[in-house]
Amino acid sequence: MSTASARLHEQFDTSRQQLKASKLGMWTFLATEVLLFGALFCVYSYYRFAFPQGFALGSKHTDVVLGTIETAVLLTSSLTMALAIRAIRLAQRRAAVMLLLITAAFGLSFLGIHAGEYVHEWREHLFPGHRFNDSLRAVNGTEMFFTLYYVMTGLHALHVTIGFCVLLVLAVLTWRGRYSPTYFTPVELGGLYWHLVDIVWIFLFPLFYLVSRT
Amino acid sequence: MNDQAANGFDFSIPSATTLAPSIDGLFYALLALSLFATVAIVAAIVYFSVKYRAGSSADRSDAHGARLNIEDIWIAVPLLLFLIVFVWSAVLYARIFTPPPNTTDIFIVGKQWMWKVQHGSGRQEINEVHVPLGVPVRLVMTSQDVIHAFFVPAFRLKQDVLPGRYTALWFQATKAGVYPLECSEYCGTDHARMGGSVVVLSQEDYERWAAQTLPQSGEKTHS
Amino acid sequence: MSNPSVRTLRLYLLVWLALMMLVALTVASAYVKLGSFNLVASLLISAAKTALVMTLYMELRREHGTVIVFAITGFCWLALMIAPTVADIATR
Amino acid sequence: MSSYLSDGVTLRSWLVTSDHKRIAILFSIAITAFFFVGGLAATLIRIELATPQGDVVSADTYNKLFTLHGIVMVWFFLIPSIPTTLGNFLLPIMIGARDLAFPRLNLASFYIYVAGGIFTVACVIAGGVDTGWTFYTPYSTMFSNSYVLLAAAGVFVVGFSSIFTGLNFIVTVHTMRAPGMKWFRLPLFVWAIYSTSIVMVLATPVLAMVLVLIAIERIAGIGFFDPALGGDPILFQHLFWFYSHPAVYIMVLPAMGVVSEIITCFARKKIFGYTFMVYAIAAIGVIGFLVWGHHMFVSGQSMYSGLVFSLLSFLVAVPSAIKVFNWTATLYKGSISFEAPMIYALGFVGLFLIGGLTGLFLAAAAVDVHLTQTYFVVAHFHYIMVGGAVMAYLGGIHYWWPKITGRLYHERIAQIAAALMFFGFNLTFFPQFVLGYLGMPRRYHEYADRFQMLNVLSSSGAVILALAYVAPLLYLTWSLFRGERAPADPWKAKGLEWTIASPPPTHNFAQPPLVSGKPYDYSPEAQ
Repeated sequence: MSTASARLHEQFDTSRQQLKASKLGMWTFLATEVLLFGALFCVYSYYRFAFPQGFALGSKHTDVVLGTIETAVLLTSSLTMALAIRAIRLAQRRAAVMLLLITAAFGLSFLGIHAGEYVHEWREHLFPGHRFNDSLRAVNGTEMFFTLYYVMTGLHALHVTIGFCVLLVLAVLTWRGRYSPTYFTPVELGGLYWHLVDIVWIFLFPLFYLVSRT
Repeated sequence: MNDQAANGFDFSIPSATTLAPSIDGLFYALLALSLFATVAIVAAIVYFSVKYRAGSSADRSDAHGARLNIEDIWIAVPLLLFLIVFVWSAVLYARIFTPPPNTTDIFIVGKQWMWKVQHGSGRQEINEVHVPLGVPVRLVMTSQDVIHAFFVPAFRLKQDVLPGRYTALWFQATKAGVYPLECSEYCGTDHARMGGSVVVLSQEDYERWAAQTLPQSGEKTHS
Repeated sequence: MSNPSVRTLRLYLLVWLALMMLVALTVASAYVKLGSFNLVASLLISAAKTALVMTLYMELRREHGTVIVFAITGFCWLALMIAPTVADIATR
Repeated sequence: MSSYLSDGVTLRSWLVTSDHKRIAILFSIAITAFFFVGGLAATLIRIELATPQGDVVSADTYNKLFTLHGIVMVWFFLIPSIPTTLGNFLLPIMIGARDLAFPRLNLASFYIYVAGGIFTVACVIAGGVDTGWTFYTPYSTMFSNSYVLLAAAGVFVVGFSSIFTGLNFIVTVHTMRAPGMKWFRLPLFVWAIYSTSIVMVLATPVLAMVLVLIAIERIAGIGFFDPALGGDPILFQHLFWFYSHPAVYIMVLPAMGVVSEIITCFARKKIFGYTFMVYAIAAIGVIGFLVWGHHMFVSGQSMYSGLVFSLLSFLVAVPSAIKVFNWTATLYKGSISFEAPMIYALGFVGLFLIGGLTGLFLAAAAVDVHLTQTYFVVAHFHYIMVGGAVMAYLGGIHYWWPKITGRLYHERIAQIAAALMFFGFNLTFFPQFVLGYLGMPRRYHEYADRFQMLNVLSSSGAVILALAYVAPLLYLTWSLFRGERAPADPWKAKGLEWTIASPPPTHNFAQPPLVSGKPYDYSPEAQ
């Protein structure tokens, strides 16, 4: 692996300072992502408090098997992402590229499963609006549950898609030897972003699929 | 409408409910606190500006003697004053929001750009609310479309009127008369034209008025 | 060639295993009638998963103190937003 | 002697610059343009309100005017004003750095601001939006038939410019301070911009999401705040004000930083209680997030929430009080001179004091029941935003003008303009306090006859204020070309920015400066 080193931007004095700046910048950005999703979690909390039965009933109509598989897939993709960064640290370029592609594949399969769920839910008239199934609409808050379900998982899926593209780009650049054990900041930042997208799903899964299954 | 001098310098509005004087009391207390603080600070600034202007021969020895205990004083004093004002306001706020048990209820529906009023006796009116004097009245309000706000400056009270739920506003009128009613939450094109008036009648006049079930707009009904 | 700062493969797999077990636990907990404790349990499990991912996969433990504060601030502000909002509807 | 202004004169060198100083100037031009757009809307509003009847513009046009005034002034002038102009220019220099941590992100932030501006201008051309800058539902989602989506898109986009600028400043202050520049040796301006950046970064994402929810509800016809679906319009207000109250601290905190710099320089004295001032800035930033409910005392929010928010609102007033006391104490035993920046700074202290004290009336929930949604609130926030933030912005522009442009402005004219602005401002907004107590509601196109006298006073004040705002545009532009050349330190001020040339070289410092002491080590010469 070529000992590629970062081009030290002129406003920095040392590359250690530049790395610290990128890390701090990324974590600040992740804080804004947490609060972006946070506004939706706040809406969720507000209406779950207002309509406990509606949310419980709505949750029973989500597919818990697919949800669990998706969670396992995303958590495993976090594993492979972390291993990819470890591989780069050990200068194992080929392994790193493989692991990045596996992580991207996991992301893609998550999106696939999720699309499947949406199609299934469309057929079951679980989309809010005039097509929403009337027996569920009778229970206050169920339609609100599904409105939230699509907006929150939709926004999350959008972030998974962005992450997927980022991973592909990183895989190609790693394949070209752009990174080395001494310089792999973009991969690290991509990893941080991917882990955060995973953390958002860690909270989405129980709040939508497991409100109550009894 | 017993309007005061149309646009003279009359800076007072009637105080026509039991709570109005208390709210005014807190208002004028805050006004006094603010006037005192403003005069004190501005006087200090002017005094320092004149005495220590560049080139003046004032004594500037030990200019940086930081007496930090004064810093603690002007943290503690405002904090204490604010807490006192908070408690005073909190008690009043609780009274504003807690109707007494036996109120005369009047139902009000806010709609884009008018107020529809329905009295217990069945009497209805538009943009005018007749209320009895001296007894607690509770307005139970909702909106047919957007958020409005039922605001009577003379009562020092307002309450947003929301679609999809009821909000209440209670008061006990202390002075008969006609007081302007305004919508104070922006609700669209004619938000400014959504006013009306609250007419406070004595108890007997109100009962006699409410008993007549003539529709307010006067066209003959078939009954 | 082992770089001291690099964690052993074993550790990564252990973390992954723990995460899988926590997934199983959270799903299982949903099938037990715990009333309002269901929500608390699922949030605690999710918090545990998040802590695992952040400290080890995102290597927060080895980061400078400032970065840890930045990482936690987002979640604290989220709580600062949700608590009063839900408190409003709860006490209405 | 080459400076950042003379290094590259092509348009391209300006439009794709990554020099924080040039980006600051690009921002200042865009912001000044938007200030006059908002100002024009304000002028039309004041003309309309000179008479009780709605006879100059129709009700619909009036509603679109005050909405445009609100949106443009809040998001396109006040929030970016000091951080993106003075902040961008001075922050790196004040901490001894060559540039911000992410120069390209800084340029991206400018172009995102321009993109947001284009959306907003498109909204005006298409026909305007009439929901008020607060976008309250269900009017904005279900009932308004104006261009709400375009306006929401403009604000959504410009929000990201705010987030990226904030992120850039936070990382810069953390990682790029010169040797010896410890945290408690930072000038208060840097502290103010740092605290503002944290508020920008943590609050703006919630605004972005709320605007998305409005767009979804308006397009899909179903959503979170629609009562028919069990939705609650009050939830929208919670989310909106969770951003919008911290936003008012985004507007005033940088102004506090500027005033601290100006007062210490022209009183030739160290700031009084530096540490308390820093803690006050931090406290305002943090507690500012806990008080949003005081906008909703009569909105249908629960009484207990109202009481808690009222208490917290009183607590957030304490740090502001500390700052006013400390500015006043800084004057003690100083050698005070009254150039234009000092007039603006002292004007700020006076007007911010009145703005803050009237804030107490609104924090007291019982009095707020009467005063909210009336002109008392309009006067309160204009005292803080126009009397405070705009005065401090202009003070800062005058104070650092020699450093930024290498030119001196005409002192006498600037002093007169500042005094005229102070007088015009008070004449415009003080009558509105009385109007508010008398019960004149906000956003009224027509009002009762008894309010006319005070409205005429206010409208006449607005004419003076408009003139006073045009004056700096003229004499500062004139000074750009014909002003005297400025020395490196015309005010004999302390601070790293005064140790380098005016205008500064592109890379600010030949080698990173060594900082040894605390800021503002002025000593009043006992003449």
